[in-house]
Amino acid sequence: MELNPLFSNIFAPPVLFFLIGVIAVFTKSDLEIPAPLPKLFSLYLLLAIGFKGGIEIQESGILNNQVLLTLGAAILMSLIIPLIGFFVLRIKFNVFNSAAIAAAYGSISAVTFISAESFLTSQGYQFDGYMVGALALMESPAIIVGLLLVKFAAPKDRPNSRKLHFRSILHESFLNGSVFLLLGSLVIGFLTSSFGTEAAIEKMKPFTHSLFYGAECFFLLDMGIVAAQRLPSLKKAGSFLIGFAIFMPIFNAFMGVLVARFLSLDSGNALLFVVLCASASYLAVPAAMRMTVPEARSSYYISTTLGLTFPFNIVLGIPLYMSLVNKIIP
Amino acid sequence: MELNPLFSNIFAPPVLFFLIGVIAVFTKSDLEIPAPLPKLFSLYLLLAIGFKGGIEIQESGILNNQVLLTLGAAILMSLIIPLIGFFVLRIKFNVFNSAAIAAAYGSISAVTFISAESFLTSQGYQFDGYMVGALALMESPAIIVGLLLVKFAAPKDRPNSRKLHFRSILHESFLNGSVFLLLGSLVIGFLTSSFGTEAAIEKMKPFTHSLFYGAECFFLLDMGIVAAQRLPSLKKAGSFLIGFAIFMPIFNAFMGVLVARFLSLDSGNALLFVVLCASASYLAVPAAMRMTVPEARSSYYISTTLGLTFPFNIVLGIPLYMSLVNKIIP
Amino acid sequence: MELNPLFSNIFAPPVLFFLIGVIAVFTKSDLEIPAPLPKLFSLYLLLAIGFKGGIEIQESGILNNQVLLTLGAAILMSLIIPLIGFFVLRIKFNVFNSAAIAAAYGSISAVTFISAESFLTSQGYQFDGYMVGALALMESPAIIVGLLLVKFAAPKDRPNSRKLHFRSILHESFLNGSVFLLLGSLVIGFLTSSFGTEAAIEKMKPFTHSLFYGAECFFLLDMGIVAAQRLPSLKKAGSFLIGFAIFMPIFNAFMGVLVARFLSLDSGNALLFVVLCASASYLAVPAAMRMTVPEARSSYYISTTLGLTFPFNIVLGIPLYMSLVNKIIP
Amino acid sequence: MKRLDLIFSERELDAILITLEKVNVPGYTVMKHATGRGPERVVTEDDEFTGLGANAHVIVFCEQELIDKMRDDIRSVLSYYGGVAYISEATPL
Amino acid sequence: MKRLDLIFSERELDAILITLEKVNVPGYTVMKHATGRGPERVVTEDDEFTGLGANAHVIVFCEQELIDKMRDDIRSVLSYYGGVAYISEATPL
Amino acid sequence: MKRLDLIFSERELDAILITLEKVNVPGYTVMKHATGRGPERVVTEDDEFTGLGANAHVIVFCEQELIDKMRDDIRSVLSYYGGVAYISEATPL
Ligand SMILES: Nc1ncnc2c1ncn2[C@@H]1O[C@H](COP(=O)(O)O)[C@@H](O)[C@H]1O
Ligand SMILES: Nc1ncnc2c1ncn2[C@@H]1O[C@H](COP(=O)(O)O)[C@@H](O)[C@H]1O
Ligand SMILES: Nc1ncnc2c1ncn2[C@@H]1O[C@H](COP(=O)(O)O)[C@@H](O)[C@H]1O
Ligand code: NA
Ligand code: NA
Ligand code: NA
Repeated sequence: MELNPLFSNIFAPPVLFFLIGVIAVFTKSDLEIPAPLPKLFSLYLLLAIGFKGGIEIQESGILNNQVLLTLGAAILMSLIIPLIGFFVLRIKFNVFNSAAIAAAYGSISAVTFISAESFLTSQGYQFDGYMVGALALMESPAIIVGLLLVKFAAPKDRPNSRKLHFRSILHESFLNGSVFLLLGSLVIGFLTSSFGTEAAIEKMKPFTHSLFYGAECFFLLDMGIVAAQRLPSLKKAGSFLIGFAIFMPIFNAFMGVLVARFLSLDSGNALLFVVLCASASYLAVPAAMRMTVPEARSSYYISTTLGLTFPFNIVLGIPLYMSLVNKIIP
Repeated sequence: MELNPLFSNIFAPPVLFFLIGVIAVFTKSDLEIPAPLPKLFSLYLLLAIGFKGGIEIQESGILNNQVLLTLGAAILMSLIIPLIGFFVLRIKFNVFNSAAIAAAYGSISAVTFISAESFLTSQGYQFDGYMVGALALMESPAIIVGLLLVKFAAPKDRPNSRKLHFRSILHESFLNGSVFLLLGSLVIGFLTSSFGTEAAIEKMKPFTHSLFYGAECFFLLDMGIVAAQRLPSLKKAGSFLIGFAIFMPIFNAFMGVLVARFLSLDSGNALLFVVLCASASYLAVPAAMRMTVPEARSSYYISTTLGLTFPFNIVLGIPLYMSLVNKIIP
Repeated sequence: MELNPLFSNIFAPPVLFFLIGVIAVFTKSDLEIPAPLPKLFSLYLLLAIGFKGGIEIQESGILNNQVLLTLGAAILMSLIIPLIGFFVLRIKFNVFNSAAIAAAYGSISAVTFISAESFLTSQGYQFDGYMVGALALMESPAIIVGLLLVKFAAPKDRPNSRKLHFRSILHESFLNGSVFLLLGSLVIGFLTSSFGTEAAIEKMKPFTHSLFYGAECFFLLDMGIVAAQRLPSLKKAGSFLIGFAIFMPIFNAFMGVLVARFLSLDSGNALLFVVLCASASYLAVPAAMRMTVPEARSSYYISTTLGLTFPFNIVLGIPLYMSLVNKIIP
Repeated sequence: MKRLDLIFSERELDAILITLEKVNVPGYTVMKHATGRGPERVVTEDDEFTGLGANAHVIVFCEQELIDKMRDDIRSVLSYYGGVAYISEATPL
Repeated sequence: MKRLDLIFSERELDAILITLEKVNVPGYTVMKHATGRGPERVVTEDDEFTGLGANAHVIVFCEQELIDKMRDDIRSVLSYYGGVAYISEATPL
Repeated sequence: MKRLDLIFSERELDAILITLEKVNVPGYTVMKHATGRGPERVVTEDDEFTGLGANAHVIVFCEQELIDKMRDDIRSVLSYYGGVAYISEATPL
């Protein structure tokens, strides 16, 4: 049956599993995926996406102008988005909260990226492996911008112990567990593909390739539960933040699609680029912020990214951005 | 080598893994599968069986008289069995214990069902996907009957807070985590198969289909450990309950096979129907009963279903019921 | 690209994942694989390796002189190695510590064995399934020797309750969870292959065979983290123990290769035999020793085997032993 | 200040937390996955498998006055479902 | 009433529980996966990987008299294998 | 002897352990995965998903004198990051 993309996105298994996770919470079912099982799937997805991306980057040959330009643009976007977000958020929030929330929106959500890939595949679009490189490169800069904003804009009476040193800013940005695993697996995929045997890659595939889609579904079931649990605290956070959690991604997507057009990306890669801009981090950034900016309320940046932006992107955003891409990319 | 069914059932990997789990406990080996790993496998099996069942139901077309009759008969059995069980159990037990144990036997065990499917496949029998629908439909009614029995037969001096409201009875029956996941996955399989892409189903298969048998083995290893750990407390519970845990399933199987004959099910589906009648719940029902009927001793209903009925069905029951089916179904 | 074995071993995914685990610890990344996820992978690997080995033993037919001789030699090595180790260690350590460390080196590391198999496959060597039998048989005898050494060489004033009975020595040796699971799965593989259906084995393969390499990588990532965390306490343990952790495996490998030559094993099996001799246990033996010889410092035997010998074997040892095998085996 | 230790089945956790919130305790700490045995000699295990749930151990540091206010509510939960509650002295650091 | 806190390696849990049952304590609570360091400066981690096991924290609310009865047995386990045991006052709610 | 109970976010565990080691406590026990709520009404959950981390409950049996030595250090961590610390009496078994 032919369906329009939005409709067909909602009937994709990952989205359906996400939705039954949400429904489980709303109907007060006691369905739960106990810790650390979700961690197993999130580690697995990072490992697999990195490994696959590394192989594809190696196979496609990285030293290509468009690739380098795209990666550069990706980094740039992850620096600019938090700055814009920060000034918007300062209308209502103090420096700490504004910086922390803004950083989350500058960074990315790997699961949203994965969902976009699945969407593209189901719609028959092509996309390139090097976009995983963009994914990996966009995680850290936003954290750096967030911490620098705190460093320079925060009131000068923070306790001494809390002075942020550049060293620790870099540490938080690049050595966060999920950033590290994604980058590490990317490098491993690249090295295996360069120096390893073909047989080794083939033997990895049942784990990293065949299982991927099912594991994605299982993980999204949990994400549905977690996201729905966050909604009440988002209501408490007020309508400004709720609006921000919807309109900031759309605004970022819009910027993203213009940049993608400027870079002459084809539709598949353009959508991935847009999704990277529009998605927000609920893993690396919150962990870094909670550690280095304890003054920010974690419920603000968690509930916006996880409770609203993530579901919005997964269910409605991706097909919406696709139609945007189709409008603007010739 | 050609073996008789009983013998060949014992040499199937799932049963062998179950048995080494049992042996591990009896020999006091410290083999253990720490929480929440068993939960991972039990969630996975429910998800996979639901998803597969949903696809098969959609593919076979559900609006068929025999299918509807079978599903109706399944629900009926799950209402009648606990009533019979209740009157038998009242000989020795109070209302609370009788109702809780009886409810468990009216409901079903998904793993016993899965084992029966594996058995049928290995013996070369056909069976239909809609039987998973029967599985899903038989979980809840027995819980309702159990709670209604408590509501109407229990002494009138239960604390006020414990008055059972129909709302909470329905909640316990249909929103228990494992019931919800099975039903949800069934619906997802159905929707994916109806409106999704063929590719999506293909991409799920390595997870939901290929991995299934191995995961079943791993889970049965743990079930063997858990079942064997329950045996001592069953001994304490006395010989009446031990007899009940063996003869009630056989009696239910007998009723089941007569109904199956009346429905003119073919051998494969008949066995599954019989196994649904003969198996007892150790997941959804105990959780519901512990919550709503704390007066019942949980060790009674857990140790009978898990410590005796489950192993009996897995190892001896299934081939026994098969020969019963072969005798009675023409 | 053709590489020399050492180089190509380092670019195999399992070794690369091990190395990024190590790097994660050294760079203080907060990457961690929370308990009990590593246990899931270690149980899985034991189950899969046992099951596969059991099938291969059955298929190749075990009643063969060379097979029996090899298995006998394996057991012999696991008795001799701890004796030699004990006398070396007594130079610096008391009876308890010496016995416990020596036992670990007499026993084996299943993951090192698996890595050697992967190495052989990638290098195009053949090897036989019955070597898994040797693996299984070498786990227990070293524990027995270790406990006997304590029983007879320890000061006579151990508290009475601590008298070691032969019964409990045997219990610790053969019923340790990981020994039990490996042996049990081996038996199951053997029985399934003998009496079960071909279909059953085929249905197990996606789980036990296809997934194996990926799961190995995931587990080695964790092993890298765990091993690197052990290094600091190894430094505290002093240079004698550090030297022992490197030279004892090499010495054992040397003995192993001579025995392999004497048994006329071909190169693939010879390497596996050598690796069994050279590897040290960080699972079964430590658990048994901590229970029965609490006087030994667990940090000694854990940090040597896990922090040094294991990484050494995985990264450098296996290709080194391969070139030794190629020199000495005609 | 007092320290109140409550140990009871995880399934009653929500009910107990509501009781605590009703009297506005300054805070509480919950530790799940506790196992144990009570006077009726029933051993509660951390048997997630069957979903029966283990025990929760809740610690509340608060004034005696608050404890008096919630005594009846807590007792009524614990007497029906089982569990123990003990008070001891505690001084803030 | 007294509160007895026992902290020791999980491996000795069975031995300790037998000791408790011998004097017929009214109940006990066990929390596993505790980590820590003792006077010999050995840090016990929750290192399930190697199967060495973490610590268990056992709480017993009972009369002083029972504590006196089991003192020697508990001490003999703890002195050989390590671990600590402390008593404090506790009043039932 | 005293018993010191510290409850705070797992993320500050290293800082607190360093403080304890500085005054050379005879030992300590750590229980992770605790959840709870503090006076600012923020509920800490065991939300490993986002990596924010749950609370740790640290128990130290030691002399009053050691507690006095570490009071300032501990207070400075807890006042900035949140958490509670209470002292009670304890007698070795
Ligand atoms: N005397 C006791 N000391 C410590 N914990 C207890 C005691 N009595 C009961 N408990 C705990 O409270 C739980 C519930 O007890 P019960 O009231 O028997 O259901 C038990 O599983 C124990 O964890
Ligand atoms: N002073 C103390 N305060 C709190 N816990 C302790 C103390 N001493 C020892 N422990 C606990 O008891 C365990 C065993 O100690 P040990 O006797 O050194 O083996 C340690 O790992 C700690 O968890
Ligand atoms: N009055 C209290 N009683 C018990 N635990 C508390 C109390 N206040 C705070 N806590 C614990 O300390 C943690 C940190 O509190 P906070 O200072 O609000 O960040 C909370 O999550 C609770 O686990
Ligand atoms: Na973004
Ligand atoms: Na039934
Ligand atoms: Na060895």
